[in-house]
Amino acid sequence: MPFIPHTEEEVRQMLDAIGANSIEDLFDEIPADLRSFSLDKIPEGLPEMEVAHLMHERARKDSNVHCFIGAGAYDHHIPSAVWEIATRGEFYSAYTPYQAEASQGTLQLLYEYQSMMSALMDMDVSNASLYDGASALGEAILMAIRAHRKSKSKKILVPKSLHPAYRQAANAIVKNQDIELIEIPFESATGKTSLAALSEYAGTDITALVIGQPNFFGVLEDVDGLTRWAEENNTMTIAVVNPLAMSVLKPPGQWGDNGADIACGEGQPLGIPLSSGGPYFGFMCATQKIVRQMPGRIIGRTVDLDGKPGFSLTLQAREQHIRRSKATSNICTNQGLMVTAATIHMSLLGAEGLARAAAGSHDKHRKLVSGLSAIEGVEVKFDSPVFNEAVISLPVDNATVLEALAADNVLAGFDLKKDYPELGNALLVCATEKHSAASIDLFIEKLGALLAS
Amino acid sequence: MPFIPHTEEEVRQMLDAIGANSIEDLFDEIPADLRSFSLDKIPEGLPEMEVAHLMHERARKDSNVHCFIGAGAYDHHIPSAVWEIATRGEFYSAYTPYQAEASQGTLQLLYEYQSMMSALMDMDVSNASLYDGASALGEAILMAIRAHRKSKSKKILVPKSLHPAYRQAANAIVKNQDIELIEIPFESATGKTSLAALSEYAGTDITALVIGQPNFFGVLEDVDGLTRWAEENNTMTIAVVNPLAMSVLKPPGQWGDNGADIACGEGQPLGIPLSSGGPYFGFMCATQKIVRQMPGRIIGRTVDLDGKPGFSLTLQAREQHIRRSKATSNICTNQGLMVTAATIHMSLLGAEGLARAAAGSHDKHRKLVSGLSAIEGVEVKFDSPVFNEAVISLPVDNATVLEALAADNVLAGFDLKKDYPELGNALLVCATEKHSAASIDLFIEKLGALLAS
Amino acid sequence: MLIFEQSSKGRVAHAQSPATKASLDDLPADMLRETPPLMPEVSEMQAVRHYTRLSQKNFSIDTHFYPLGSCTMKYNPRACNSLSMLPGLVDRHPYAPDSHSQGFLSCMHDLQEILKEVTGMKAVSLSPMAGAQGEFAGVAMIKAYHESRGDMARNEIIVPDAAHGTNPASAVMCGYKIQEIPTRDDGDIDVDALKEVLGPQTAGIMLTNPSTVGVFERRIQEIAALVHEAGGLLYYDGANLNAILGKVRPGDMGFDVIHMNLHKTFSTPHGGGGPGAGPVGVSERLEPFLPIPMIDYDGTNYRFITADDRPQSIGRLSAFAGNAGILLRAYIYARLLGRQGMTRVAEYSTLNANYMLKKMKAAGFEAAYPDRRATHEFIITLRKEAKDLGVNAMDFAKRLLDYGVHAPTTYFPLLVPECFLIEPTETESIDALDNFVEAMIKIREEAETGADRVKGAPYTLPVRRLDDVKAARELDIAWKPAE
Amino acid sequence: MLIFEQSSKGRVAHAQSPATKASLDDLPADMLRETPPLMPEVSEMQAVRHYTRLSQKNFSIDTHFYPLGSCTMKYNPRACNSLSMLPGLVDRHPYAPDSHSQGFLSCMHDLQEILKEVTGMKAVSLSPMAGAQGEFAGVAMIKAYHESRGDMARNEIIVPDAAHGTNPASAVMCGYKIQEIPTRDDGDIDVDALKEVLGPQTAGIMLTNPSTVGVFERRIQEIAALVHEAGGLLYYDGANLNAILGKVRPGDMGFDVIHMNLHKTFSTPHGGGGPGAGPVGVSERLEPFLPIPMIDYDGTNYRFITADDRPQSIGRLSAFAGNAGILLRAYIYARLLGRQGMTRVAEYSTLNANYMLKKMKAAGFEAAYPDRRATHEFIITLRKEAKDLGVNAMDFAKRLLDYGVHAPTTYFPLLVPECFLIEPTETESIDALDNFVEAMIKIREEAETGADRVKGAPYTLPVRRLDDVKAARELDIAWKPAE
Ligand SMILES: Cc1ncc(COP(=O)(O)O)c(C=O)c1O
Ligand SMILES: Cc1ncc(COP(=O)(O)O)c(C=O)c1O
Repeated sequence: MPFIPHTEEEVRQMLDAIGANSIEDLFDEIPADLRSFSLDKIPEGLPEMEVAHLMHERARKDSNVHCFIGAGAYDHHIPSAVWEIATRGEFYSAYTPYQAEASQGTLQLLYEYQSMMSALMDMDVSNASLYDGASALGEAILMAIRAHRKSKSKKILVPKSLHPAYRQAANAIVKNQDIELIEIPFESATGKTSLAALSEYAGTDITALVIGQPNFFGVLEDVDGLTRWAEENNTMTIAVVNPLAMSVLKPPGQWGDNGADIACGEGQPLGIPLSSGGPYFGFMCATQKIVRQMPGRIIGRTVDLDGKPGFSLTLQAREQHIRRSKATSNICTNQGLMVTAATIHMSLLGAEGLARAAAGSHDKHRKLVSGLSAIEGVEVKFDSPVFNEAVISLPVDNATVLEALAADNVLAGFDLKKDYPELGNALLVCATEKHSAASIDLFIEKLGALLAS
Repeated sequence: MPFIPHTEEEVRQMLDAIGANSIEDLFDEIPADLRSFSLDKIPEGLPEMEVAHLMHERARKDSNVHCFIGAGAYDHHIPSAVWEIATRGEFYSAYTPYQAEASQGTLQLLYEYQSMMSALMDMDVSNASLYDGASALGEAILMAIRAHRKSKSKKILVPKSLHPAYRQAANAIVKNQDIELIEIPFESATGKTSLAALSEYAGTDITALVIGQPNFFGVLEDVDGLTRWAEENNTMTIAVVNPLAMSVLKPPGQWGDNGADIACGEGQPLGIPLSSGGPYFGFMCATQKIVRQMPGRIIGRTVDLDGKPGFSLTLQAREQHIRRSKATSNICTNQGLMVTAATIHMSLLGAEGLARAAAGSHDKHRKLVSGLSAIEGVEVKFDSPVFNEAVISLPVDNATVLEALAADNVLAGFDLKKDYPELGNALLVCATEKHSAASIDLFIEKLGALLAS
Repeated sequence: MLIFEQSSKGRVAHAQSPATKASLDDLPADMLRETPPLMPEVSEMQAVRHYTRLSQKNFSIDTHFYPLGSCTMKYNPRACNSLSMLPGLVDRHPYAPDSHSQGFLSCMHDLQEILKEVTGMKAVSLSPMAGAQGEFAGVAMIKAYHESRGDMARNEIIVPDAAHGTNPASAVMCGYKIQEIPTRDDGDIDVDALKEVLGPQTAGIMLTNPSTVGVFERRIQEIAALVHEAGGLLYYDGANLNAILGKVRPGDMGFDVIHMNLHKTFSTPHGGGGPGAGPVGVSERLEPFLPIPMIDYDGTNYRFITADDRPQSIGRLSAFAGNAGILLRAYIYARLLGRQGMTRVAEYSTLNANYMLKKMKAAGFEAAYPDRRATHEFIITLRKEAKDLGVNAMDFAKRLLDYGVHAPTTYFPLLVPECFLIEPTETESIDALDNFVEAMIKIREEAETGADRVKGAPYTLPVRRLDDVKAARELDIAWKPAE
Repeated sequence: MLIFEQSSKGRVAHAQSPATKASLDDLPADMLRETPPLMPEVSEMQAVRHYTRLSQKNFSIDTHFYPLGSCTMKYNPRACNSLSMLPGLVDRHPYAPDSHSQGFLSCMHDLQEILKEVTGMKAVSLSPMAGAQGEFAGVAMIKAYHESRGDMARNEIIVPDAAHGTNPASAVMCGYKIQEIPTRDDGDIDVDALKEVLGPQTAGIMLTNPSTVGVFERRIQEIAALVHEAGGLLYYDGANLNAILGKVRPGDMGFDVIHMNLHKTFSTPHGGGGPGAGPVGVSERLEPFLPIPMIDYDGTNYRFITADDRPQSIGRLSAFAGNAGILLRAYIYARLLGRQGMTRVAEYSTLNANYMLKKMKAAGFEAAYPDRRATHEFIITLRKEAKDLGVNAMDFAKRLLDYGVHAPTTYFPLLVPECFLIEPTETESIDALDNFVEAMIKIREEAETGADRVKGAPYTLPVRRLDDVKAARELDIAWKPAE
């Protein structure tokens, strides 16, 4: 019996103690007519060795690709130490740190995480994580609505240049609470959120404006202009940023005159493997004055009975286990282990290492894009500074190109046609510091050959 | 500077404290004329990311083979837990447990290891490891010579059916001490050590007889007969065994009338990956009465100042750091981490799991051999019970077959021609419980097709 | 000491980033960061040492018995971790095309099928990222269902007083009002009270069965009939699925929608606070509303089911496909257990809980529901000890830590005073259970000779009891360098 | 509690072996085992929990400052472990054909080349499995060399009194007698004494430089000339290579043969007692005698050099090719460091040692060689403290553990009374060094108020001081069940 330690003799001894004849007896409160069904479609158990066979085989099927897709998930270098430590049993197999005294490892780490994220965003406070970037945006919108007491509209302006999946997920999360997400178009030449379109809403009651940096196209938004617009219109700002990029780009706390109110996003670039899209972690930072509206766990530094410093969950009165239906969010289990990895990752890189990774990544992207755009018929779509990825347009059908290159194990980018048909045959392509020059050349060569043929 | 924490300012501060102008000054006792050389042929340092690229590429070159070579190194299932725990920093990056109080983890584990090995061999005592199986045989021979005070000959009988590399290594290790290794032939029909040939030495002064079980051909030796011969001739016995096999085969402690005197061998089948032949670990067990002649570290259970049980290195007076030129061996660093893994491995499998692994391995081997020997012209070489591997003879040149199959990524076995030309076109083939039926069928099919063509 | 306090200005772990910083000269200066963030500046070894040592300050399943009720802290097989991190899986991009994803997609599809079978539901979506998000998805589906039928008046969700806090919080996020109903002294729901609150405003009811008081709701079929008659739907909070896995199925009890906590029942690690995975399963009528993406199999190829296939879907809850790596771990676990092994999960977790309950009672501790079978967990109340000896449940909990046992869940569910919700799980041996009972007896003995020793606990941990009031009042949640 | 004491008869971790035991009916009954060995019978979780908790009882580089002289306990980069265990490497069979081994072989070949360059030797064999086996190989080559020249009378190896115990032990294993020579008060070898023992019976001398007393042997060139004149060869014990890596090369000093401790200088883990790797490098005249196998590269392919290629080889020292996985780790480390990084190893380990020495002296501790530069390590003698305060080096060592610092090497080399051999390594920060000095000062202060506190140490570890005498007298080295 895998993972069950009981010997037959022990089972007998336990049943005797209980005063039951069989294990089956212990289920005698369950109505008998609920007990007949078959599990035949579930396979027989296998020893670890056989499951390992199976998983190796399946993993092999998805292996050995040259992947140039970014679109919200980025393949950066992760030091070996990160996951060797994060998967230590004491981190890996602990529960949420409710018993503070028995969880100082996790608690101190989370406090350090909060400190690092606050610094990276240049914001006052951080929570200890949300599920992922997209759902964090949903939570940020709900938080803005709670925090912006003067605004009654529940209207949120969301640029169309924001990741489509983020817009969809945020909508799914907030739509049942009569919140309206209003789409703001982007300028077709620059790919930036249109300040002209925004001006339509000037003077009206808007609860918050969402600003992505970089936006889904990799394009750098005019974050100062957008934030100032919000400041002038009594609108809160929600920054959705790539945290690694913030090691080199102006962070949300410095946008406009007073900085963004809330910063959130996807923590994945900070030491989390691609892993088919998850588990990643959503981060959220905010200004001090709205900390009590923040969802999720928060760790505080305090002292013990002897006056020795220690850490514990704090501001729990915001949370569902105390406040139930009046909580700031329903979130309970968050993404602790991912934050553990990210904290170790950030410690190993430091500000300098993060900046070098970001710049190195951007550099590889420039090499890729300059190679691709030198191909006859391939063009860079937007006339704007970008970070780490860019939209290119192809002279022929997107899908055909993607399929042909995939046959050579080159995954050539994210197909924008479905979400942005107005962009024509456009691909979002990305390279990071991890891409070898050979891999980048292969892509350029294959695309060149394909388009020449 | 990878792995060096010093900032420029700290270096200055430290040099000031020392009273030196530069780091270079600290080397001023080295004669100046020794200081000019170039390291230009050593490559520049690379960040971890680039070294990872390089290693992935190299690893890929050696991947994805169907390997049917055993010959002293066996690919058995290793539970994931084994190496996840063995590579925890506290085990991985600790030194030899000289400071017992700060090393109770390693010390207790080693005590448990000694207990498990003693049980597996059914011998009184075990040391805490030697380098590998072959060098352990060398040490066992030296130990026998120290222990067998009455024997003056320094003659050791070594069956030719023992692993050729073991014979070579043992010889390299003992030959400078006027020790003579005498080769005992095997019976050509059975592959077993020839008792007839042995009888030549009856009544002469022989220090020890080496007995392999199974022998290099996978053949089970008549261990009782051989041990009795030694007992009758006042000769010590050194068992060289596959420890996993001992979970199902009669262990050295039960051979003959009184059991073997020393048991040694290669610990690799107990949770150590193939890893190109090392690091593995040599084990050594013995009877209580010759424990003081045993080489290597030994851990003992004792008590602390408060009477609490604890563990420490014991019988250190045998060792080089105390006895210097009079030590039982020069061994210092041994294979601690491998033993750590093996101990966890044995705990996870237990006696029943080890026996199932051994029997399962043997079973896969039987399937392989029955499939191979059904091929026209392929024959099983010896008419003897074997464990886990067997010698087959081919109707055509060995090398050609091996090369042809290798082109299909099937590594078809160990070529015996060089070490045993008398066996003709013979291969030593092996399968373990880890081989899938599909992989075994592939080998059979490819060999069949090749020989039919 | 904090990692920040080990920093030295300019220290860099050089193996971990490119040797130089590449130029960003194509970016306008006013978009760049002027001063670097205040991050730790430590060597690789300092980071490794710091976090290795921090880890040692935790209790965890790999180090301690952890009978935390409602949390199912059972052994997390190490193979689930290592096999889910194989190259090809760990580095698969979420937008890799189906042609290069058949390995991953087949695992996800198989997991959907296994979860369907073992819960008795018609269809499963794996995408919710934890139990609470599963609850949200479930209630959102209930809402979408009513709305799709034009049934707009249903604005209430019924929740028992014993329910987990996420239940009401999730319903509120879907725009519902909460109706609370009481639990009876025997642990079952008060069906009369339920009847009273049922009506045309009822959208549905959220239940767990076994409930959070550790007993099986015996009248579940009657409750299902009543709710369905009133036009409401039944939501099953799967946090306690471990108790009944392979023994009885929520789908057969009459539930319309359920979530599963794979980080409980399917043993994916809890990681010091997640990540989890909260797949949802539904009966036929809710299938169109399931959150995307899901995985389809046409007999040859696996592919993602997207919004195009499911126009009525409540939508997507994550940027990609949920906590994929956690789902892989659950899949590996499911294959290790197989059909038989799943049934044994319920059997042996129930055996362990009933054995412990019996021993606790024999030792003189008071069971909250003395006449009921324990399920996979049970409640004792320490109100007698609190009153007679002046040591409450929290004191017992803290002192248990000194005995090398993680405390059970305390003060939840709220309706039982001074309660311990104890869940041993199936992976603990009889020795661990006996040890716990002995520790409890010893602590009571200590308390009998004076409350102070117990109230001062713990003594052997990295810190003693922490000042939570100070933590909240003098909020220090991000380190700032001393001025 | 021992793992055996957690056993329960019949308990099996079922995921870890085939579901049933296959038949062995083709094997004769009298060759089979009748009763199973007495092994632990535990669940997977019990084993995981037991060994995880045991691990926590260790000091290690990943958790503590570990300034163990002569042992070079520096940071073991985690990448060296994970990259050496990539599929393709970790599962390569030692007898896989060259055609399917080019990845592995190229790493081994490159490592040989790097080690040649950085030591200044003509050729390198990677096969010895630890320092001591490297010594054995080295001395065996010296012997083979003399014998190949018909020079059979040389039967002595000279060893300084400060030498590590393995040196004489290894020479004896090669059939040599040992001639010991003294170390002078300034730490250098007594060259006059050397001259006296040199003669036609001299096979060679074994030295380390810097020596085990932590100073650089200044007259090394003169010594080399003397020994060579006498017809002997020079053996270099590379345990202290960390001190001079990239700064000065044993080959240039005149050594004929050297071993390297990769588990020291090249940072492969010490693993609680190994495995190590002790490659040997030689000058031209010893090249034919190198132990097999080695790796050859013809510009296209890599292959093993075997006995066929090297008829004069001293032979093979292991069944396969030595501790291959450790060699991979060393190779990865070498690539991470590169040329420049190697030189920095010597520079910063020397800087750290000299800084500590200076601070220790300033704090009033007595240096054994006060007028000498420290190399990567240095010796202090606590004879004054032992005499005045009644606390000896061992007492200081044990008390340091309470301060969270692993003790330096004590009582080695034997010639300095009450000695600490302190080796901080290059990977420690100034803070760690300062901490150590402060702890030493505090311990001395404690001792000044009475010896007992220090003599009773350690207090904060899993056990207090152990009874080694009892351990040896009442030998308990294998667990037996209570009758
Ligand atoms: C009964 C119950 N319901 C719901 C949840 C919420 O699940 P999660 O923490 O995964 O969001 C929990 C977990 O704590 C629970 O115990
Ligand atoms: C000076 C010296 N020589 C030789 C050795 C022996 O090396 P190993 O332990 O690798 O056999 C050591 C290691 O302890 C040493 O310090």
